Amino acid sequence: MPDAGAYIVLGAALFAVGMVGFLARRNLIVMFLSTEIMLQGVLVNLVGFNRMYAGVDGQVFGLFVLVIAAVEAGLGLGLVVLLFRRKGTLDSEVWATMHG
Amino acid sequence: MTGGLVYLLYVLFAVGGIALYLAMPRTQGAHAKAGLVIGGGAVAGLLALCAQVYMAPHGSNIFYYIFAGVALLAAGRVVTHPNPTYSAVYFALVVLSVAVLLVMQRAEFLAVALVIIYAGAILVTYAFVIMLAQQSGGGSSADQRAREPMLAIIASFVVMGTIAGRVSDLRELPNSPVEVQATADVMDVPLADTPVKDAGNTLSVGRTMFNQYVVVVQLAGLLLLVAMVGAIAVSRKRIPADEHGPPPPPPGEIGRTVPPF
Amino acid sequence: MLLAFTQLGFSSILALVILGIILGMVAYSIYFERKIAGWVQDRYGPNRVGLPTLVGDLLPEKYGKFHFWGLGQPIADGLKFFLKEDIIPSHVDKPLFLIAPCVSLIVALIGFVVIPWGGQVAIFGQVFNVQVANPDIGLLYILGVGSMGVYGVVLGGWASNNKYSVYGAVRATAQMLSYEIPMGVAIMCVVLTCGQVRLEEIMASQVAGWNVWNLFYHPVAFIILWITMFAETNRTPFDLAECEQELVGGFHTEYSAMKFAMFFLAEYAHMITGCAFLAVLFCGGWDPIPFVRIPLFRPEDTGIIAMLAKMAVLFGKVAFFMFMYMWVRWTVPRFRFDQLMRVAWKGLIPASLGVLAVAIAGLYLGLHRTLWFTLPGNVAVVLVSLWVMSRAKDPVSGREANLPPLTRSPELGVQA
Amino acid sequence: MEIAGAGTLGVLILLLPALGAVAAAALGPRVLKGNSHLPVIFGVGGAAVVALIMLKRVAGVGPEALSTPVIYEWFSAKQGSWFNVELWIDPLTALMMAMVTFVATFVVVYSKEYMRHHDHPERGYERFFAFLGMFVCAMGVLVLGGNFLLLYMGWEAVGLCSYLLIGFYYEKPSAAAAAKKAFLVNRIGDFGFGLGILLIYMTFGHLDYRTVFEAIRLTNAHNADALMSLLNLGSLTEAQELIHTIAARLPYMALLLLCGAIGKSAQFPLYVWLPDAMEGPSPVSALIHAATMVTAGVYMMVRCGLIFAASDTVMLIIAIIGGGTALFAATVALVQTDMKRILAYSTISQLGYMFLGVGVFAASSAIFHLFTHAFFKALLFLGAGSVMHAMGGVIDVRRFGGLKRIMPITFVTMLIGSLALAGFPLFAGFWSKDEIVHHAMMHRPILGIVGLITAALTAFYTFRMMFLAFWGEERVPEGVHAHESGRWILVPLCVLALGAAFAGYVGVHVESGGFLGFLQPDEDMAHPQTAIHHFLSEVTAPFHVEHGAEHVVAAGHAAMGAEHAMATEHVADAVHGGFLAAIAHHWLMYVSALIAIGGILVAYWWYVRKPWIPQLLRSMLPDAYNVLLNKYFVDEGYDKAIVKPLRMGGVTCFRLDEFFIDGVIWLITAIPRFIGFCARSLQGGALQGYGLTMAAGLGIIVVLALLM
Repeated sequence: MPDAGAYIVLGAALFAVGMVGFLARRNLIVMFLSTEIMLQGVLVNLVGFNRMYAGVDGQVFGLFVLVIAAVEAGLGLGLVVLLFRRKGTLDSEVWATMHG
Repeated sequence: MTGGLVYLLYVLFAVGGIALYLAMPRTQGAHAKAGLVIGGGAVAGLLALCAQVYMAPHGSNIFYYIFAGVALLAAGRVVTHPNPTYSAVYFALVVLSVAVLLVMQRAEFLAVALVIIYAGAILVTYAFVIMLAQQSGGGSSADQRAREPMLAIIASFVVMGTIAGRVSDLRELPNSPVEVQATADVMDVPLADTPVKDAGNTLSVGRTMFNQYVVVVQLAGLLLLVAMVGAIAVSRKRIPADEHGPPPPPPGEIGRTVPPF
Repeated sequence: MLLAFTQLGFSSILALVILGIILGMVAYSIYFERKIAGWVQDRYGPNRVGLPTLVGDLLPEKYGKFHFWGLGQPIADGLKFFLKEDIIPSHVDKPLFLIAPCVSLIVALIGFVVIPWGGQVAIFGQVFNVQVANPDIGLLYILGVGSMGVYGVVLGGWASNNKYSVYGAVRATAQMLSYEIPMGVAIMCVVLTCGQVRLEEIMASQVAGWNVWNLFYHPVAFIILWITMFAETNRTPFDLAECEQELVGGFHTEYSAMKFAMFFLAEYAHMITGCAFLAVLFCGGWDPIPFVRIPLFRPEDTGIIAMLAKMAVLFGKVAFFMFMYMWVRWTVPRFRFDQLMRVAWKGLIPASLGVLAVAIAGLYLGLHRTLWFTLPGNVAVVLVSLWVMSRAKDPVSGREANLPPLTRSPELGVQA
Repeated sequence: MEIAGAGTLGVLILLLPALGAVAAAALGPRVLKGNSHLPVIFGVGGAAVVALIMLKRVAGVGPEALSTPVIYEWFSAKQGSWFNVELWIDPLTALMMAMVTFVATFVVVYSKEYMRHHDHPERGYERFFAFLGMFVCAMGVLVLGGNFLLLYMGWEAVGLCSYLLIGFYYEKPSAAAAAKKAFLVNRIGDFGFGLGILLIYMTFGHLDYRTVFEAIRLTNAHNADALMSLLNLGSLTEAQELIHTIAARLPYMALLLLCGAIGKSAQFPLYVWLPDAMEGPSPVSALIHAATMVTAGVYMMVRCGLIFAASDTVMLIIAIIGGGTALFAATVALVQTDMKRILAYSTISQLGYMFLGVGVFAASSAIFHLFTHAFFKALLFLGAGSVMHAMGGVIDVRRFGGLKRIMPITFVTMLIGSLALAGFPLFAGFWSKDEIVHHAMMHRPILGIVGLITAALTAFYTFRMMFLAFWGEERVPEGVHAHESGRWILVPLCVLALGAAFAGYVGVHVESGGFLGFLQPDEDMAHPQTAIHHFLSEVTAPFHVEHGAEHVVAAGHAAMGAEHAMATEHVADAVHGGFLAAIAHHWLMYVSALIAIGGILVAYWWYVRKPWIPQLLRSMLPDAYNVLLNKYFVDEGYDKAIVKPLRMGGVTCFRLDEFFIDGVIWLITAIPRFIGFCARSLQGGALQGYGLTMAAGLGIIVVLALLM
């Protein structure tokens, strides 16, 4: 049976990849997906930690992470669409100025 | 993780970072293949390290390696693929792999919830990628250029590599009660000879959630409600009525009115 | 050797068997689809392709040319799909174009593993579940797999790089998202009533005691789930993703030959799984008659004969629901897209929430398994829905509002 | 003696208009719109009802009525001593408040129609009513306030309202300029006023009337013991020293306070703002710049009678300023052609009468004149507004004429007002003005004669205006459909006309003997018989008892000794003169009646019968005419003497600031700017840039924390 440590290392790696995506990609939707990858890393991590203790608290936390992800999907995509409507592009660079 | 192995972990993270850097989209063509090869090597090394350090006493499970590898490589593709639609497809792969990994950790309920919720969420993402990408007429130049990939990779991998090396040093921790109890091999889990009374995961997750975390559940519901209202408010199209089509006729005027369906 | 024959082995064999049955059913579903269309439209349907080489040619000449009611048609169709040139248009996104039908078919085919096909069976003193897998979360598994069913459509639509295909994909997405909600809520009623998310336990609860199927506890939920099944499988009247009149072929406009066949297969496989699901959830699964205990069909009957009889009953129900699919297809016209959306958001979701409220109230009062509580509750939900609908006088849609206004002509009365 | 429920009544008077104003301001733009007058009418009308109830209660108690309810403790400047929000309710307050709210009510009612063009509310309709309500509240604070702080607050608040309302048509440059002018000129006076209050605080350590007045009384009585306990002084010596200090400082306090009064009541030399203030809407002119706010100076002097009457020099200064202003403004009014400006100069002139009255120790007559003046001057302004309304905004009497048939009710009411202003016998102004002239004759005969001349001029210019506007052939400006105003305008005119006709009778008492003897003003201020003088006798007591001149002398204030002696004689005359006074009084009454009638007749002769006479006079005396028409070039003089040098200084300072100080500051700010220039690249604005910075920072922290 895989030990919790393996999951933690995997979670960290996923999180790192997601973070790179968020920082380095310009497309708003890819940035968005990258944050979701970070959440996946968190989820893996939580489940990994869950194995170390009695109970299923880690999994419950994981469910709440899912709630956050759902919220993020709803609101985030709404905002992406709004931004896209304003500038006609998904490039995050065009939002570098402070005024709309 | 002890001694030199930690440095091996750091080295693997660094190699993964290099692979990611190579695969990042660039205007003068990315070295995606090279990145994939090196990244595959890094992932394999990482998994081998895990096998060496964590799995050895318990014996290994091939599914962990497969799906962890798939998840990592797919995640790498999500952030490096110049086409956002492919990013979304790869992300689906990440989600499914992670779901399998969760199942292996006896978190079936969480795994299925993950698939259901992300199926919905990613579906929307797909739809938007498709609509917006089609509207903007093919690949945007923004997708061809990564933004300071080197700095981003260094920052992220240093952070996560360090934390992973530090936190995953779990050998000293005692074996948990859950682990002792859950002796069934992962292969047995989906099969029907699990005792019915050990309804297990779903039941215990539900119990914990609605006993211990009931307030948090309420808060999560509230959060979802707020997000729904916010999303509707944000994405509502504000078009003056007189610009697009005639205004709706006032009630009582002649017009076809029928019950809603 | 026999000692090694565990549930795993049994499940593997069962999986292969069921897969075979399903694929066969798919093939002949297409035949029956066309046959039923013929009956509905007062024509013959496929009746030419007999079984010429195997049977037909062996018959004496005096019987004339016997076509076996066209039963060879599916085989001929299949051969045609295999032998046609497999065209990949130059403008498509090749990888995704190839993956899409596979995704579609795979997702459609993996759904059946959690369906309990025939209770339990004892072979050589060992008791097995007649079920490929019995995970903790069987019902949720079906939901999850079902929700992924649209991936193939979306990928195919996008990869085709064709406006019609994209419209089909986008429609499919919106439709899927909308109909997942009433579907989930209707299923929640069953879960609350049975207190289980394992399908086999849900089955067991239906055949226990008075043999009351969930259909009788929650008729409205059953109807809602049934309707959403139509939508989930993109069948008429919900086939907006592929409607020929508007979108040529929708998401599969650019597909041909085997890849098109895979979409086709996937659709029917999905339908079969959905029907089995419906039968298990609401209609007692392998239990032939409600309220009555029949020998051979009791949970404790674990003989191989009993298993086969139970499976036959379940497949009979599946066939009935399949027939319903086809009947509806050739009877009910397609929705317009805004109507489709309104059916989900203003019709099914409120109604399903109402039924869920009834189920919750029953659970709270301890009356969730009593007909005299849940049935009037369902009736009340229907009445309230009807009353609300009769009060609502909205114009049909935003599109309707954009049509030129009706004018009144003194001679002719109201005229468009 | 205490007045029942005084605190409640006072607070109601303050709150009702304020609430109305707030309602008009808050709900006006969105909810009430064309009905914005409603809350203010109800608020001010309610305040008027409450004020009348208060007047009745005060009158029931009698002249000694005095309540000083403390509403709440306001703030503390030093340990144990609080400035309270307190009221001071006595006959003077009650009378003033009743008059203010009564007139204000009818002005607000009048404005309902006046502030509309063709029955559509003007722009800023709700603003106008909100300001009016605010003004009534501010005036209430001024009059009801029980200490100098509240007095000052109300003083400034009415100034603010006046500013806002003069500048009501702020798109018009002249209105904006007039508003600024009014505000600035008032600032000059208020500066002195504020200094006066500070001096009072410095001297007494308190600002509430009760303590201050009591301290002055004790000073006059040389009661060091009581003063010590009153002011919580350390020792008797200190108290005695304080008595000297107070006695020495009282004239300066009076002079400083006088500055404020001059500014607010538009006396020479600070009168210049009032004629320009006619840029505001007519109801504003009627209410603020005729009836109420401008009389605040007079009210304040009477209220602080103990301070003012302590020094005869100050009283002389007041009398000279008053008499001089009265004559001066009357002469200017002779040649003006703008109806509202004529009335404005007339107001200045009448305010001069009031100052004269105060200056000749006839404070209660001054208040009496204030009272009657409020009615007839408000009436005249409202009438002028009605004419202006009908003439489409034209107010120049040369451009219309013969209106008496077109606007009969306006004409009749204005005629009543004019008769009252001119001092025609039996009308309100006659009684009050006559008393002032009488007292001036008694004390300063020269000023009395000035008063008589002014009375003649007043009668003349008032009826010059009336004859030009209402007699002669019917003429209206082109394109104007002249018409009588509506009910909302005419009802207030009629009510005020009643006041203008009969308000004077509160100051006369019925006495047998002699022609007109049965209607006789009080001449004996120490023991008044008539309603108003009896009512005010306690308040104005400092002016006509032996007002402590000897004590002042005894206190060693030698500089004013000679004056005191003289004043004492006059006071003695006034108090004990009996027979002589009576003769003088009757004689004067006939004379002033004749003068008024004579002035009216001359005006009739010149402007109706022989219009060539004024033309001839103008051509014969062009210089005199020009001087009068240009108001003695006072504004120009101010401009040359004050404004230009100030502006020069301002320009110099500005240049200095711009080139020298700004340069230094620029050099100093160059340092952070340079740092910002260097650090600017960190702030690219892109979200990911910040994210990257954060991640890098996190990386450094993690490496430091976990590996080091």
